[in-house]
Amino acid sequence: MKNKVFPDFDSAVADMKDGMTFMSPGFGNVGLARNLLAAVHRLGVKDLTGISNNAGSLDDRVDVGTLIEARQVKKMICAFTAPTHPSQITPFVQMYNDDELDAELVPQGTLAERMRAAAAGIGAFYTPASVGTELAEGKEHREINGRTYVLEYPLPADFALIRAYRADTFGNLQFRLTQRNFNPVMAMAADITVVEVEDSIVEPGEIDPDCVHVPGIYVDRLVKIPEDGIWD
Amino acid sequence: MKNKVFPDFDSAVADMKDGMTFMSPGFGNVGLARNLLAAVHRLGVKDLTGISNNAGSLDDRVDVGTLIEARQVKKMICAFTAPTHPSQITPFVQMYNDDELDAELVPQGTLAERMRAAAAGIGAFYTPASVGTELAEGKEHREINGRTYVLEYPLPADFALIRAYRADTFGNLQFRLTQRNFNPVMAMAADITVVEVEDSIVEPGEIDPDCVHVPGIYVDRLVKIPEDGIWD
Amino acid sequence: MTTADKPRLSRQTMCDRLAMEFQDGWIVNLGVGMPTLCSNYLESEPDKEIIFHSENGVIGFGPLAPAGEEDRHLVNAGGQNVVALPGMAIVHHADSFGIIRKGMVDVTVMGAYEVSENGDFANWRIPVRKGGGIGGAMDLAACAKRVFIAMEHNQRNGAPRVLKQCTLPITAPGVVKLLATDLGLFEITEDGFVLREHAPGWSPEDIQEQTEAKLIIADDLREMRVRPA
Amino acid sequence: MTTADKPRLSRQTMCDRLAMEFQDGWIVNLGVGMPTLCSNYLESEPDKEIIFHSENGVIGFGPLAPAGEEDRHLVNAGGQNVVALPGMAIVHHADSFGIIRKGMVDVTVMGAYEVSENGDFANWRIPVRKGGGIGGAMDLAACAKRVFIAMEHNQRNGAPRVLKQCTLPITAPGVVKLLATDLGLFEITEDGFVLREHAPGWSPEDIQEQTEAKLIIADDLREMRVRPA
Repeated sequence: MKNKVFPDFDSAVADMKDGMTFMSPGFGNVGLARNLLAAVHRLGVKDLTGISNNAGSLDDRVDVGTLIEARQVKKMICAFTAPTHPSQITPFVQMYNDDELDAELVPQGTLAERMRAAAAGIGAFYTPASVGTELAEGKEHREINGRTYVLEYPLPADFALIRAYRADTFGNLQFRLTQRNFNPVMAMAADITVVEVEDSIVEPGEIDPDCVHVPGIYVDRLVKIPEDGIWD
Repeated sequence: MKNKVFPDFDSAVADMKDGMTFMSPGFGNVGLARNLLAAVHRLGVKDLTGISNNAGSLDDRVDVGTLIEARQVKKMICAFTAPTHPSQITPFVQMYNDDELDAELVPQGTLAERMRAAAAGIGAFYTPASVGTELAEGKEHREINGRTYVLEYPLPADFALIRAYRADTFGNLQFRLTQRNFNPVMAMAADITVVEVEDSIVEPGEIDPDCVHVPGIYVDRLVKIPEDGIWD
Repeated sequence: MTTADKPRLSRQTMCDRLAMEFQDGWIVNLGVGMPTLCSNYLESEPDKEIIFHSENGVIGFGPLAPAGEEDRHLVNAGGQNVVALPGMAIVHHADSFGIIRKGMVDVTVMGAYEVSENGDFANWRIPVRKGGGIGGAMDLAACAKRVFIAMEHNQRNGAPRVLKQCTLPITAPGVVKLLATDLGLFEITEDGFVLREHAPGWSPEDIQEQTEAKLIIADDLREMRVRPA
Repeated sequence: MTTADKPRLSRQTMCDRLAMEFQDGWIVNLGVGMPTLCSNYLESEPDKEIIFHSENGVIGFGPLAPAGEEDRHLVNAGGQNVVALPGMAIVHHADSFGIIRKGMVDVTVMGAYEVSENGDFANWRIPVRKGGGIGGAMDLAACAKRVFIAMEHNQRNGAPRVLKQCTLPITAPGVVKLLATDLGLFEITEDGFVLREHAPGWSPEDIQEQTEAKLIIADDLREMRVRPA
């Protein structure tokens, strides 16, 4: 059967192409696949569309902002297109304000549910979030049982760049605490799911089938983070 | 804080009323809350609407069919309204054929997803299942990205009668293997979720937060199955 | 000897032939009943790793559990106790059908009452009977990458089941890719309904006689294979 | 002394007052920034058990982790390390917003730029700036059982933030139930925008002067409470 364990991050993303769409998880600096993002940075692919909760932070650590600053990203789909504090002028904010990059602002729950729709083969769904606001303008509305909803469409991707705590060689994944965040829905929504693993990649059978967070059938490639890799 | 642990099955369903809707999980005779169904049978409430994968089997064990045979159910929403084998004339089949009971036939995946929509506050969703068949007649169709989907609506319930393997007193639930089946979506979709527990009801903190299948906030009542309860 | 008297293929042979098409690494969903026989064939190709998925949320389970070794919490789509394999994973019912609707199931093998030459099939409702048993068949039929059908070629009274158009309410339109019956192997292509392999002793004309659908005879028509080429 | 010089309530007092409304067993979601101060108050009512939910899928977490005792995998909505409490559970992001959309969050407390007398509020976009930071605010505002707002009563230049109608793009229409500012506590009712409690030394007329919305003065108007009745 196909070997899913890759020797390094670069080989695991080597077939990423210009113009592709990628998903990058993480919330509050936890659960980002920083090593894989660094590999995409080294690969130098361009015109990417990124799907992520935010578009990078101000610190020096590798995140989606690293790819944006290197002008590898043409569009971001995210829940933050302006800084939460006026002082936080990230490369993304600067480039977005200068019209050097496109962005689509999506409420965070709708963002997660659109990925879940892609993961679950749902054609579209109605959500109450954003009704009556600027973000619902131009979208189809429908009243159901006396409540108004807007229609939202699935959000798939070519690649998901995932951080897991533990995996088996078949690709079954486990996450620790809030490291989980967007990782499972992204892993399940994307065409090719690449995972960097913190703790260990074990043999099939070592992970309790009742405690698998993402079944291995969704996972294509695994790389163990080496000691000198990026951990936090 | 509210005590969720009930001393017996009868007290845990005592406020179920005539005309209510209930969900009953189980697949291949695994994961049914037979003790709670027996308590609903003893309670004698009538005009119930049942949501379940099937409408009871031919054996003597307590299941949804027990309530149907006792004429407590006016309608079933399920994935099997005819026997899989012509010989299996259950009480449900007999009564349905005699027009003594109403039924809505729903493809199994649509059944599960309609519950998930109720659990997740989704107003409606589009699925490709049943398109081009009799079961899609009269339903709203939509073409999305070149594929045709039908619109389906959420399926909530007043009560979910759940079987779990393990719980803590706050209501966090764990299931074993395919016992899981419809249990989580039903537990999350219903207004009042009552759980019979096979192994043990432990103190909060004893269940790993990463291995909770249903968070306790969805769970209202817990009953430990006693040694002389119904186990299989 | 009339065609009606000629020997027909066994159910195991029909399922063996379909299982021969499974590729290494495929995710396979076997319907209740005859299709479960497909798993027997795979023992003869141990290098081919197949991942079995069942509607109730189990991915990567093994063969039927030997008597006395059943785990009462682990069953397949038919409710039979199966064995856990290393790497198995469990999801809940809604997530299990998410796998199906995303198109991750490489093949679903089902039984049927009727198959038509355009790839429609019917397996959930007989009109004389009220209601039907749809289970997960509509979700699987609409969303699996391939739908294979294993079915007796004729009804008990001899009437054909392989039709120009289904008479029974269909499960999904135009999805059947491959059909194994007790008379042969049939592929549904853009050109039409192709007879690829025939039961021993059955000529194309014999088979057409039992078939309402218009058969296209494959250029490389051969006897039904029982082992891979 | 002019109203502009009168002392105003502290942010902690504003949040204490809102937290006083939380009921035993409530599921509470606190927005990033000022609203997180609500959790400090709860230490004074240890018998009241509050279940904290955060968008990133953690249910039942505890206070901020003491320095040196952080678990790097456990953060709240603000990305701060928090402590695990017994009974805590983790779900993924899509399931976390399922909890929100089902209406299971009893109250969400958020900051805002503006609140209007009909219960609209704005907290995600300033028009002079391109884009916005919506995060989970629209989902929470549309779906939580109650929306409480904690906000300074005036802009830095003195202009009112409590308006007849929001000037900024809103986060959700008509959802605010309770507003705590540094001038008092306001309830949005079917009758209108009610001043229930005032900062010490501030008369209803003083507060109306700082407010564009038309205030209804509660019959039982009282000084802002700092402890439950």
